Amino acid sequence: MSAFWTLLKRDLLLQVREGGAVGTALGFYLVVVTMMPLGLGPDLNLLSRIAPGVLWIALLLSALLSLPRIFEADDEDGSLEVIATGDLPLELATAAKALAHWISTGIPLALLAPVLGLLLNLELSAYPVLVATMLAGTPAISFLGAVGAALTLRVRRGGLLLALLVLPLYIPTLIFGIAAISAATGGPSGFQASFLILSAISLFSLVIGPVAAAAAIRFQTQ
Amino acid sequence: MRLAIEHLVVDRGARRIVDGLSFAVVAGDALVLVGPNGAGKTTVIRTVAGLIGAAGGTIALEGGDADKELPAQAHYIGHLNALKPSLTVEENLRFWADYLGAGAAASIDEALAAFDLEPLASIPAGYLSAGQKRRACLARLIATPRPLWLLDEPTVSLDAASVRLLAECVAQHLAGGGLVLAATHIPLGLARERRLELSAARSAAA
Amino acid sequence: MTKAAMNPQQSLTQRLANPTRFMELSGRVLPWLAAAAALLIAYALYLVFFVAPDDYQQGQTVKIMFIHVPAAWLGMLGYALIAVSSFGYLVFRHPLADVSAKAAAPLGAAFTFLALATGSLWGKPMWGTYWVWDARLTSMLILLFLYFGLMALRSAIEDDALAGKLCAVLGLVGVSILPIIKFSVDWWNTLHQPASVIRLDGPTIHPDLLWPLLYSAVGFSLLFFALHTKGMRNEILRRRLRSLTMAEVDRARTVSATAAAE
Amino acid sequence: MDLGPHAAFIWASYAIYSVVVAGVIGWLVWDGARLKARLLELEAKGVSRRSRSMSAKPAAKEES
Repeated sequence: MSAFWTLLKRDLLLQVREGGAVGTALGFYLVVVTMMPLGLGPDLNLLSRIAPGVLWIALLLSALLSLPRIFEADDEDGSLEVIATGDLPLELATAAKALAHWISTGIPLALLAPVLGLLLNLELSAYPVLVATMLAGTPAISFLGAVGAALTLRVRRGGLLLALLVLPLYIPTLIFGIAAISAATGGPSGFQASFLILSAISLFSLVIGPVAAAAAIRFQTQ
Repeated sequence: MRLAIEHLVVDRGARRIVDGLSFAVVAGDALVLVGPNGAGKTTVIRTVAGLIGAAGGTIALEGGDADKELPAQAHYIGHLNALKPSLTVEENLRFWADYLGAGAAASIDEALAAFDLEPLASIPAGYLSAGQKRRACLARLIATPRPLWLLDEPTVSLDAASVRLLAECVAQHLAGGGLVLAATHIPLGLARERRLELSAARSAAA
Repeated sequence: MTKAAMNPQQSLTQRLANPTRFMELSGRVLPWLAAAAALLIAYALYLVFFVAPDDYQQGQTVKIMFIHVPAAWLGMLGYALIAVSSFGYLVFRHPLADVSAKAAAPLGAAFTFLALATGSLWGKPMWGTYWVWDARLTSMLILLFLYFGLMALRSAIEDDALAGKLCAVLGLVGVSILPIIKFSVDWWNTLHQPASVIRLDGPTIHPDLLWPLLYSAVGFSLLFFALHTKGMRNEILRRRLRSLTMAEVDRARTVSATAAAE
Repeated sequence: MDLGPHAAFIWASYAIYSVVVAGVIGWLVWDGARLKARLLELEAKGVSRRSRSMSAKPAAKEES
């Protein structure tokens, strides 16, 4: 298991050293959310009603931008092949890299969400719920995204294809993520049920994501 | 310890690259695969490293650690250096030692010394020249002890002095009972070195 | 229900292990399959337009149901077929399974599209709008996206063997998430829409409407299998053609090498 | 035949259906004929399946 933490630590260190990727995702998140009032008009009632949806959809798009980087750099410089000759099963190696993506991108995006909520006049009472649901939901984005990143690893200009493959898989996360926040602001559903289902979806992708990503990588290094 | 390869068959897409290849490498022995481009040298090495699935035949490391897969007992040096430009030479080396060694005592200093990398230890790998990068990549061999070395064109972009450093390391590895399977155009100048000729005709005719 | 229908197909594929045998047998079966499909569909259409009564609630528009429901069923069957084929390809490494998965994708996508198109045309007179975010329609739309993803991935990768394996991975990931997507869309739908949505095919269906629907469903299913068989045959021919072309290239190279040696 | 006030929708449904199904059938038949013709062309040139299996076995796709 120490190899798992070694790989996780290295990926996080690389994120810190190389920077850029996280900053770009955060900047993109900010810009997309800003575009919404400009497109829909500054009606604060309307904005506060659609805020959960806008925040989640913009978060998905921002995370999508950073997905190719999960495996791309390691594939280009040959690291991925050496990683494959380690004691650590490739399934755990892909899990470590997806986890690094969640820590370096998912968490910052989730923490930025309440700040952007201010721009959309989201009710103050919803803020803790907003952060909690996003923290519970974003692992699914990283781990399912890792599958898409692995599948399009060797596809030239695979970014658009990656979006096409991965966005439909994000629909359950989107639906329950928004439902959980709406519940907290007096929406029609119970918060607890949505939140638990959201967590279950994340756990499910935690299992299926690394396995499928490892299979896809194995096929491509051959 | 003995690396035994029997009747190895490897397909790449619709083509059969290796057809019924058998050879063995014993402890203290180096086997150098030679042959023209496309003869399958890289394919053989990558197959032994577990990066390519064989269509037939067996690959076994007799007398190795029974608990570990063969690739986990081998160092694979491919065409790419597997270095992160933003990490220093030492950080790169330490990562691979920790990742590949998984608990084994890593000898980073020794590895840096073996390839004359001490002056470069704290410099990010991105600043290095091609030859220096190759040396930093090869230092992985020393940092984590593994019995089988799989070297695919290890001397690429190395100058004569660096090739001698590599030859010394290989000689020392062999003296310690290690095994080396290499593909190279440049002779490593080893005392005990067997050569196996892979020809394009051989795999096509078979 | 889907699974039960799949099993005969799978065992059939296993028995036809050899592509050459598959070509022989499918060549013999295909004309009969196509003829049976044509007859059944023709008979179903006759029943629909000249025999079946109007629905007391939906009037003549119920005639759309007879093609809409089979299309929706075949759209889902197509993905089930891809899932089973993907599993067969990854686990048993059977090349025909990949051929089957590849041939099923455009067919499934076509029928899913037809289900959406006819559903939309049925919805206009019924709901007063071409599109409602009904749970069924939404799920079918997402299914169509999954088909698009599979086809786009396959066409983006040049190496056919690799494309097959990666599509199999995507197919299995898709089928494992599909129930969750379905569940979440249903849940979302009940959350946002009151229960007053008209159910298209409730249990209240008149028996005189049921028989034409059954003929139509069986007829179009046979058509689907005929098209799938034809698609598989084409794919086998395509692969044969490619290996022959490669053999020609190889031979040309050997000839020139011998000439150079002499 | 009187299809009531919504005849246009019924006809449109059946029309789209016919076009798509006919399109799929047509494409499959055309594709099959094209492939068969090219295979025959190659075989006429003397490239047989045996000559191929000597130099390269086609990834177990054809015969396994």
